[in-house]
Amino acid sequence: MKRIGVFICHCGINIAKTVDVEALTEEIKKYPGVEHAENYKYMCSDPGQNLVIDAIKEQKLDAVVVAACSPTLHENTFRNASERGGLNRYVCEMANIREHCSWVHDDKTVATKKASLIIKTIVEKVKYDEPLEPIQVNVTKRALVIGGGIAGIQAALDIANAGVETILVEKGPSIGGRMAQLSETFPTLDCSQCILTPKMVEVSQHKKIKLIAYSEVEDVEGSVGNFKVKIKRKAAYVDQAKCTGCGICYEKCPIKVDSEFEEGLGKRKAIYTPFPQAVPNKPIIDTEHCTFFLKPGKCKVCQIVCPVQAVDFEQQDEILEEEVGAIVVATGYDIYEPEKLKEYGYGTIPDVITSMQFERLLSASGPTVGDVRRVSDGKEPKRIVFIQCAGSRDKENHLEYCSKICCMYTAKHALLYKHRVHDGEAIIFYIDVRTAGKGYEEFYNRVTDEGATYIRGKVSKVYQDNGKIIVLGADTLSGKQVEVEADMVVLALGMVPTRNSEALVRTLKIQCDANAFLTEAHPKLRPVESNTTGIYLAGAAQGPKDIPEVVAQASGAASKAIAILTQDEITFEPTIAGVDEDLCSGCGICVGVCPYNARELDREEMVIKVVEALCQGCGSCSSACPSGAAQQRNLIDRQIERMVVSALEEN
Amino acid sequence: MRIPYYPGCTLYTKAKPLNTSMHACFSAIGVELAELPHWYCCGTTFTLARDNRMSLIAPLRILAKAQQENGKVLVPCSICYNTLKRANYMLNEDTETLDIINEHLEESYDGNEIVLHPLEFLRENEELIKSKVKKNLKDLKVGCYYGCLLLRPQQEIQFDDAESPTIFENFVSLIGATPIDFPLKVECCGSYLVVTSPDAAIEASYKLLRNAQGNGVDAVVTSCPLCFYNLDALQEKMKKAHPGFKQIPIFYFSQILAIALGVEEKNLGLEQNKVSPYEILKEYDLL
Amino acid sequence: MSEGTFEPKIIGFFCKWCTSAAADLAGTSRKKYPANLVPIRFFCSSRIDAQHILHAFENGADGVLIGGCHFGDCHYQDGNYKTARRIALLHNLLKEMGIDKRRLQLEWISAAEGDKFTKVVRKFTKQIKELGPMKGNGV
Amino acid sequence: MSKLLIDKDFKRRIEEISDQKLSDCYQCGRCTAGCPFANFMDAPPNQVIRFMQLGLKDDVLDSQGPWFCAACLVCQTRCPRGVDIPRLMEAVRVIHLRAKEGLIDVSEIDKELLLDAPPLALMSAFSKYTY
Repeated sequence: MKRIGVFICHCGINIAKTVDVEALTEEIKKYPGVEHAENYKYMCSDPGQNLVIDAIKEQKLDAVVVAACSPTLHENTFRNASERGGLNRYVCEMANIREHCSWVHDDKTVATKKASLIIKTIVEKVKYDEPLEPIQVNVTKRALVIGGGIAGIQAALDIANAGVETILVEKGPSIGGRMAQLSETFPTLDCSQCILTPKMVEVSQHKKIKLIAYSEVEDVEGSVGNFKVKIKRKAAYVDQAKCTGCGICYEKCPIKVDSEFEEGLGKRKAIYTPFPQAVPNKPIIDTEHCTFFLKPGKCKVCQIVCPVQAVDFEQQDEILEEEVGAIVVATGYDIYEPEKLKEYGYGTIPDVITSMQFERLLSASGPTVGDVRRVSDGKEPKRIVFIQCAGSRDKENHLEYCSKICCMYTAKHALLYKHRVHDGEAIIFYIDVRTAGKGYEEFYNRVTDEGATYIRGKVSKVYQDNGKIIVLGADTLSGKQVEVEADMVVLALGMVPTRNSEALVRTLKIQCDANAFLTEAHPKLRPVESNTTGIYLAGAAQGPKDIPEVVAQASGAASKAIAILTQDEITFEPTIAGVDEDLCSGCGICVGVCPYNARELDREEMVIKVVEALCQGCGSCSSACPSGAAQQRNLIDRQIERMVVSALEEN
Repeated sequence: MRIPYYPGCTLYTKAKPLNTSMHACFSAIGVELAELPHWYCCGTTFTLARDNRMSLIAPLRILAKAQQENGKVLVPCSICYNTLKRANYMLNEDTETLDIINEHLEESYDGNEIVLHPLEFLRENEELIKSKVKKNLKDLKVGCYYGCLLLRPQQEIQFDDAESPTIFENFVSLIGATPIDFPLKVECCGSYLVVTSPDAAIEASYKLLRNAQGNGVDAVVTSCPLCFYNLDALQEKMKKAHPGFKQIPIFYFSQILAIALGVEEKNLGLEQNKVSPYEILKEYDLL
Repeated sequence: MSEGTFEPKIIGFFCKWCTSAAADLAGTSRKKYPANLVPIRFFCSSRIDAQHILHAFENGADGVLIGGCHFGDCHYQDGNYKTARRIALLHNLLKEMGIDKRRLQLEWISAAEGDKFTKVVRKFTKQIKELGPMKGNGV
Repeated sequence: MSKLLIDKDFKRRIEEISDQKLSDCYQCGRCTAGCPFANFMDAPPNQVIRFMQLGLKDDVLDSQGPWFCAACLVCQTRCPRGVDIPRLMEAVRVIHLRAKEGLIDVSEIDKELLLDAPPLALMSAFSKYTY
């Protein structure tokens, strides 16, 4: 039987005014298990704490209950004091007789009785409290960043700059992501590539960053501090070590195909780098179009012209294994499929294009060197209609959510178009113009000042009639239907998470929402953390956002990773849920209940294994477990039962 | 093969050509159209008010009648098709209403009837049709006009994609003609506004015919007697309002199918088409 | 015990993040409410097992109040959904056992809702008083 | 300036007859944009719905929009919020017709048309204009 000491605080008169502290002390002294009880005016003061410390030593106490205020205020204070007295901090508990009692009741008899019940429940709790040690995990001081867009680049640079070795895995042949495709960025109109490419170069030259491009994460095992990662490096058919990036291969390659980077508006070769500033600047072979692979053994021009014999048709996919302590997921976004908006004619009307295609038309490095030209005939469009919310805010047919950036990029499109074509007319159909961001409303004002026409109404249909593009719209403010003849139509499409990223989400055992955006651990307080400790989120993979937000979030995710990766070991609260392997039948119910993937079924032994570093101690599993094998430490079923009984005691 | 057939009122009056050509085509492909005994009006339009169950009675009774026959009923008129199909959908969704109406009727309906448009039937029997085609229509450039009622509401009608349907074009290709897409093929012709606001119907029909012509069609094919009326009979008035307008022949889908199947001219009902179809048919050597 | 002086015994199972914090706030704001309820603090309302609630009734509780975070606010993502389902099931079970289901109540009270906490406790206490003691009403 | 008085009973009636939720509409105007007959209407579809949302009974009942609605369902197909606008338009017609207002006068129909038009045109028109 434990020797329990109870220390009752007057809190000046805050408690003592409505609770008869003396009588309470006398009563608690008589309660089974209580060896020592005393009261003091201010228990949290130094002399008060010393009372606890001295009593622990003198009375040889095994556990301590401090009846005072809310544990949120002073639990740490008294646990520290208990430690100084030589006790384990987890056998010290607080009974809240102030907020939950003296402050909310007037009648002294009633309040005193309730205070005694509250104290008794906590006395029952500490009877079963066990000394616990914080959980400690050794940390592999390396990070993995998945995705080489601006989010991944920023996160990798931040972590590496903190001195932590970082592996950056990019699916495509080059890092840079979507930002590399953009023309200029709102609201400052910085050239996107001009601000991005230096960062790309920094990544490639950073001593602490290992860039693995044209590769995908295949498997992840382990938990925070110690992840084991398998990365598939796809065969590029070019020996990356030998290749100097001279570019003769793709100059000479005879096969031309639509360039993904140019959104189909330009061409690339079958052996290619996606764009001239690619990092790494080493080409890959697209086997779907390369003659050698379509007609085995034919062509080989690239191999013949390569001055360093880097082209290797025999190259195979390769699996790399890495160990890391934390992971940042920055898998980015795609734009919504324009083909799904059949009423807007994308795919059948050549001059109906996507917002991303328009970015390429505006880009100085794009297929038209920055001139706005029609896809159909190369002429300069004199009137462009921009359709906002193309597929967004449409719960019935398309995306329910607002993609947040389209209002601003459309404003930018209109402005850049007006800069390129001075007599051009920019007509923007919108539902609402959302310009929440620093300098954004000002930017929008500038766009309207420079003559863009905003029409408040959602376009119903775009069609061709006798060679003209007709846009059927409405102006809800004047209550009129409007029909606009346009030379070109730009669909402001929303953001969706990068397609086919669900497999990675499953591999990482993190969660995503109904729209496949990654789910953060808490929408307000833990926005850059996943539900799995040690895996952090950055960029548009978590939800639509613009570049500054992406960069901020990436730095946030990086700092979370750094906080773990700069320690030798990390510690966690030990009040987690364990497994009594003798009781566990391996039914696996708790596995599904756990929000943190902290519980795994060992199929060989048919018992649950707990990944202690992942458990957050909610106790869901304890209440779901049919056999009582899953018990939350220091809040086991027996404790709760005893607390309930004592709370109901008559006195 | 024998299939229950619901012609509806219009096919016995103003849209006789649709009825005669339907019978001619189906007998040419060896399918007997078994007209439902003692059928009555479908109610003409599906009621949009949700606090009224009365207008569901007529469609339900027709569905019940069809059910006694075979479980499928062929309905060529777009309005009847739409009314029966939506009523059927609603009765299946809202079984409470179905039960209430059933309680008050002699016949009873269990909700399992399948309402079929001839184009759906033809889609299901492509090989059969192909084997019976006698005349090659291949150079005839046909605009397929769907109108509203075959397509919308998509969830309830499930005929084809409401924005870019292709079933009609596939049918036209099947019988050897050249389908020409035109974007206004799914827009409204003016429907029954022709009665109360004729100008609205004239304008709407004019707009979509002009769109079809702009895409180079020789003729427009449709399935709905009301669309047919608006597109065909209003052309004189379109010309008055838009002097540059050039008239264009309109066909029922069953009429061009009949031509392809080599049906005798007297069974095509062409003489009732307001805009003469003969010139174009002669031009393509189809008569 | 005569009806007029019946003082029910009520157990409050509260999650630490929301309802318990709301009770703290009620205290800080000196909101008065009846003293019949003794609170027991959990990390999450999803830790509360049906057997704990039944155990409370067996041992003389006249009422049990469960408090958790509002939907979407759970500190552990979705623990409160689990609680909601569990209590709904338990309500059916109580009926079978002949226990008035009004004796078990689930409330979402956020850390900012000290006022709501007070009102809920007042109302629940009154309700249990009206229902009378469990003893004699059959368990 | 007139005071805004939201006629909640009227709103409820419209919602009951149509089985639609007026608050679902976020006034994007797409119904008006694609309506083949909006240019014949004194208040286009989105405005009629706006009147309904504000419970402006007189404005709703006075508007000619619902009488030009041919129930072609283009608006319903494209509405991003899933509002079945033709049902709302029908609700307005129904309210009039149940009060025996706006009934069709056969003598005013063009004689030639009366003889010529398919019966379903007349029946549809009648079923919309009679009750």
